[in-house]
Amino acid sequence: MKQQYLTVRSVTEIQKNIYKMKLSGNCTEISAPGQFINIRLAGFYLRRPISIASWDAASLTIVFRTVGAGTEALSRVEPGTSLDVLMPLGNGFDLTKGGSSPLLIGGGIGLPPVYGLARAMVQEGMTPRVIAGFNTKNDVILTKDFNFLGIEPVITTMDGSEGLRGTVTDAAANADTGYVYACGPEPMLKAVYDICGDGQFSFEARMACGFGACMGCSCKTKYGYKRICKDGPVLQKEEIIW
Amino acid sequence: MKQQYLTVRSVTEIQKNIYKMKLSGNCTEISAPGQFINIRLAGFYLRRPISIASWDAASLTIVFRTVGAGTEALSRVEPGTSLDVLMPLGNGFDLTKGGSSPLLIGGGIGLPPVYGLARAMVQEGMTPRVIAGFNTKNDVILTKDFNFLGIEPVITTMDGSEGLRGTVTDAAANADTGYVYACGPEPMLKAVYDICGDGQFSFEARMACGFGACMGCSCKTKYGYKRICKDGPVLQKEEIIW
Amino acid sequence: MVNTQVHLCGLTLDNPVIPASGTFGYGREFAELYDLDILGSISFKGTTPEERGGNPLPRIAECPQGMLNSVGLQNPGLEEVCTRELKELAKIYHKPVIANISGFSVEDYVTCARAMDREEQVGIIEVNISCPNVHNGGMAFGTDPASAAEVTKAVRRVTDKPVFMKLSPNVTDIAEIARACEAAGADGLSLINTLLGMRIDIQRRQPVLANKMGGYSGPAIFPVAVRMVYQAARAVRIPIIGMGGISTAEDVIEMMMAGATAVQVGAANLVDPFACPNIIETLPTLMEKLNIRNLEEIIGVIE
Amino acid sequence: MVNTQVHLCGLTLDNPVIPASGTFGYGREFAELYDLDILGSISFKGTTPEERGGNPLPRIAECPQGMLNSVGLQNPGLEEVCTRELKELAKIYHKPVIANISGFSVEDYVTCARAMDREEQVGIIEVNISCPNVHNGGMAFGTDPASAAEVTKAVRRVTDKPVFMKLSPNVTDIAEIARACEAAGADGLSLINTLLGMRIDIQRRQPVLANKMGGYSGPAIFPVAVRMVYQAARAVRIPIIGMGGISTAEDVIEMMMAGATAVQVGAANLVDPFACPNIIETLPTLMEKLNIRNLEEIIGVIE
Ligand SMILES: Cc1cc2nc3c(=O)[nH]c(=O)nc-3n(C[C@H](O)[C@H](O)[C@H](O)COP(=O)(O)OP(=O)(O)OC[C@H]3O[C@@H](n4cnc5c(N)ncnc54)[C@H](O)[C@@H]3O)c2cc1C
Ligand SMILES: Cc1cc2nc3c(=O)[nH]c(=O)nc-3n(C[C@H](O)[C@H](O)[C@H](O)COP(=O)(O)OP(=O)(O)OC[C@H]3O[C@@H](n4cnc5c(N)ncnc54)[C@H](O)[C@@H]3O)c2cc1C
Ligand SMILES: Cc1cc2nc3c(=O)[nH]c(=O)nc-3n(C[C@H](O)[C@H](O)[C@H](O)COP(=O)(O)O)c2cc1C
Ligand SMILES: Cc1cc2nc3c(=O)[nH]c(=O)nc-3n(C[C@H](O)[C@H](O)[C@H](O)COP(=O)(O)O)c2cc1C
Ligand code: FES
Ligand code: FES
Repeated sequence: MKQQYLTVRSVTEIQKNIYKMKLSGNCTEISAPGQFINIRLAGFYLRRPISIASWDAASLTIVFRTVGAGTEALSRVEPGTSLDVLMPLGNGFDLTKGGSSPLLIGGGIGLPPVYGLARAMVQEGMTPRVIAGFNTKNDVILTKDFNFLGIEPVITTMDGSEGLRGTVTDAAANADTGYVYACGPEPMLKAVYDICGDGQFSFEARMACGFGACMGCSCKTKYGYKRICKDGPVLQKEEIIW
Repeated sequence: MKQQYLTVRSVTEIQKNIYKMKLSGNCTEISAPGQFINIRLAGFYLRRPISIASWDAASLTIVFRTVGAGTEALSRVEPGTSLDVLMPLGNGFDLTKGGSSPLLIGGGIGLPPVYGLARAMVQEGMTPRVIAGFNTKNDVILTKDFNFLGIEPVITTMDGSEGLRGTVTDAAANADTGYVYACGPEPMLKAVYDICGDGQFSFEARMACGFGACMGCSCKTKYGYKRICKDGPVLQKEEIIW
Repeated sequence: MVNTQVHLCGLTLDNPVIPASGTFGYGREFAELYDLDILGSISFKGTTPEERGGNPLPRIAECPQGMLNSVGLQNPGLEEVCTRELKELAKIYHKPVIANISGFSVEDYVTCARAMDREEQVGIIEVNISCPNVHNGGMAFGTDPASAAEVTKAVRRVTDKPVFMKLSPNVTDIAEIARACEAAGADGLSLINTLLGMRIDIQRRQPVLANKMGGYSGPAIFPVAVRMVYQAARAVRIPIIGMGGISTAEDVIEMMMAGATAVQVGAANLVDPFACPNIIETLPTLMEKLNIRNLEEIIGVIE
Repeated sequence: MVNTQVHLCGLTLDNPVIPASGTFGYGREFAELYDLDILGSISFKGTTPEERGGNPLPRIAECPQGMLNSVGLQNPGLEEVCTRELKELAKIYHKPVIANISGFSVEDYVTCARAMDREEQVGIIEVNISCPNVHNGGMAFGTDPASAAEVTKAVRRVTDKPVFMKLSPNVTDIAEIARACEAAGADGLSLINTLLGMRIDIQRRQPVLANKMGGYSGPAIFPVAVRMVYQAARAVRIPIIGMGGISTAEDVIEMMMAGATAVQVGAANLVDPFACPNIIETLPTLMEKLNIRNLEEIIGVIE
């Protein structure tokens, strides 16, 4: 983990209240999809944790939804601005455990790290399958990005306004759910947990430090207490206690 | 008094740690030299009070010294920035009381409102005399501005590095001190008070509101309590209690 | 259409937003800026029996997201307040006001309460017990349940108007003080007053305030205020006017959810004279966003 | 050349800057970023006799210029701390450390103090008395002079190391608690712990923290901390470690002028992991600017 400055290159509203931000700077320490960065914003005491959606050696992309004053402010940052970030944080996904064609499930704003995971897998020659769940068609994001990787995500919406109607687990009913990678709201994670054989789950928690110092995000697992920020955000199915 | 936005047009360092800032916006409410504005700065809870050095209907100039984090931040504000200000504040000087050729005395960063006063007097056809006192030649400011008004200020420095050596009251010893307008550090004001017949004195105080609501700046005068921000900053000699 | 009305001991306020005592004078400076009648009420500057000049300058120190003041209850004294200030206030504000009274002995409070009882426009008497009791070693009335109760009882006896005891946050157990005031007959509570704080000018090696210590107010104290309002609300059945660091409509909602029936806005008026009108204007939109129809329905919803 | 050394009960610290308990773990995360040996000392995470999982999530809430935490003293328990954590700490830090201990009964404190007394690297035992006393209705030890004194005496009896009592700011009279600890044999005081606060999620109509209330730390509490350190320093003769909202070298100077011999930096480490090294690096320049030759000369200069 380092404290460093990233320069904002672009900010695009890709859906109502959802923004894609490209940042440049040294990204060579990022070691796995699912890791995140913790961003300092003027006027806010705590940093804001946001997942890395994709990256290369000199840049990274984040995708975030404006839910409060911090993400609002982030969406209004001008290109050219330097952002103080701590990165990379967290363990990220382990690509090696799910075979060559694992199932990836993302829900809502949990999709960006799933995209990063799919991208890394494709780079490794794997052929991930993707289910992407949303509330309604106005929430659907990153479809083209997946297509660009050669992946046709199965899209589900709760109201059926795009793709299949229903939840991601509805969509997974006929799929091979032997090993699943999942990121999304906690009820979704729980539902996926219940139907899959094995897998990895990315969690969120309110954080102070984001790098393991304060125990602000610590939760109980079958293998002892784990800090979501440092020992997670990705937990293995076998260790999770709901 | 209004809350309004002024646009920063330029910021120039006119002496080490002393800045002249030009701002544009509606300045039609300013009614007297010696009034001030109260500036909101991002990251600071209280506004910063700064005297109006000169003004016209659509712009004004302030001159300030960087003494702490607030004035530091002000000196780094980029041209084009909008500043949230309360203005105009305070009573300002009364030009009508000192005859046609009164003595104006300014000390250090107290000189800018004295310049504004001189300018207003010249506009009224008066011929003010000016004594400007500083610690050393590297503090001397606004000489050219006075010259531009047709005034040759008598400059004094404590170390004699420019103009006369000594205090403003040393310089005033042979002058007509029947009526004096003064602005500067409190010890200077007191010294001027002691040698002059009558006059007006501009004071400073730590302020919260700057517009008379909190009693944060209230001091005792011979005519009852006065708020430096609203009933001042200019007090008449006769009412001052040291 | 949402309803921002709240009820406070028989008074109906159009909205819960009240400028806090000491940060609004007698409204004059603000009346030049906006129509005061939009306000739920006004708590005017603390009155003492005699005129007070207050503490020496400097009286103001800046803090992170807040300020210290050591104004020291400067006010023109009871008579002048009643004969002049309240007459002027009646011209610019046309609803019941809150008379904030202070004192350094029980008699001081009684004197002020008696006079305020006769003032028609006064709807509530708010008794600031953060003041030092000169008959009790200078310990503030509000830091001792027995003293707080004594003042409450004495004031309660001399007025028919609702009596709100304004509590000091500088205590170990706010619930205990709240209960003592309720038991002694208070009709409501106002809290919090300022937190005791201090700043030092490291260049001059002296406290910034001539008085050394002062009262801390502004957004920085908001989490403490929310906690204390919550604790007090759960300890008593009388209504609470919540304050401490409120500067947005969101803060108003949060304070009411913690248990406040109405709120006061203090320091925010000083750095942004339009703080109250802005809050009042934003409140309905925010209520719609949060699915609140009647503002009163959220009072104390937090268990 | 300026001298940043300070002396604390026989220990000489190279500088007064100490990461505060609970905000630095056992130093591991920070050792990846900088050489810990630049630090004056380290106060490690509060230890209880048994392992504690802490409170349910969420445990963190944001505040204006600060944060609430309700971590709830999560720690691996005394045995694991001594057999593992302190061994690891010794590898990355080579000066005396401060053992912060907590408990819910006097015996808990005694158990921890006994064990820490045997740890060679422990230079000071810091006794966190902000914890609820389960044998006294859950009232925090630190809010009652008699309980504070009782813990002090009990701990004092079982160790030869300097004992610093870490005081809670949630009290009416900090000087009274400070005096009680001194009289009971404390070698020094640490203050302040966090201010009790609360935030509400107005969308969900629930407290942000699962535990409802939490401890407020960060710059927002600095003026309260300065005030309390000042009051405590004037009430006792034993040295004080001052903390609460410190994040710059200026804050260190201000806290020392108020009466602190050394300082701790808490929340600042969390939002800026380089907070301590930055302060330590800036301190000499600032001292020169302020004409301070020996840092110790400013301790408590404010009258
Ligand atoms: C590891 C991790 C990765 C994340 N990745 C993304 C992402 O890629 N895209 C995205 O849109 N969001 C992501 N989030 C959630 C994001 O951090 C929050 O939406 C954001 O912090 C909200 O800040 P705010 O100021 O807008 O909201 P506010 O509610 O005003 O924030 C108040 C406080 O609560 C915290 N908070 C609020 N919601 C959350 C949350 N869901 N999780 C953690 N802290 C929260 C904030 O950080 C802040 O401290 C991630 C969270 C975590 C923990
Ligand atoms: C009516 C009036 C007119 C002024 N006009 C000018 C001017 O034209 N040019 C100029 O350079 N300065 C002027 N000052 C002083 C100026 O306000 C302060 O230098 C400035 O507020 C310092 O802010 P800071 O953040 O840099 O310093 P800090 O010391 O960090 O400020 C901390 C707090 O103290 C207050 N403060 C510090 N010094 C003073 C002071 N001397 N007077 C009032 N408050 C102070 C600040 O406003 C702030 O609230 C004037 C002050 C007043 C009251
Ligand atoms: C300058 C100033 C003067 C105050 N004077 C009084 C007063 O006379 N009586 C009183 O009860 N409270 C007084 N207070 C306290 C406020 O009414 C309020 O309780 C406190 O400031 C907390 O609210 P805030 O954070 O919104 O300012 C004063 C506060 C300030 C800042
Ligand atoms: C996340 C967190 C955990 C803490 N844990 C402890 C602890 O275990 N023991 C203790 O005495 N104080 C603990 N504290 C209090 C700090 O040591 C310190 O007293 C307080 O935070 C004030 O300082 P600050 O404002 O610099 O953070 C904790 C504080 C935080 C923020
Ligand atoms: S947020 Fe501090 S340990 Fe995870
Ligand atoms: S600063 Fe508020 S009355 Fe003058």
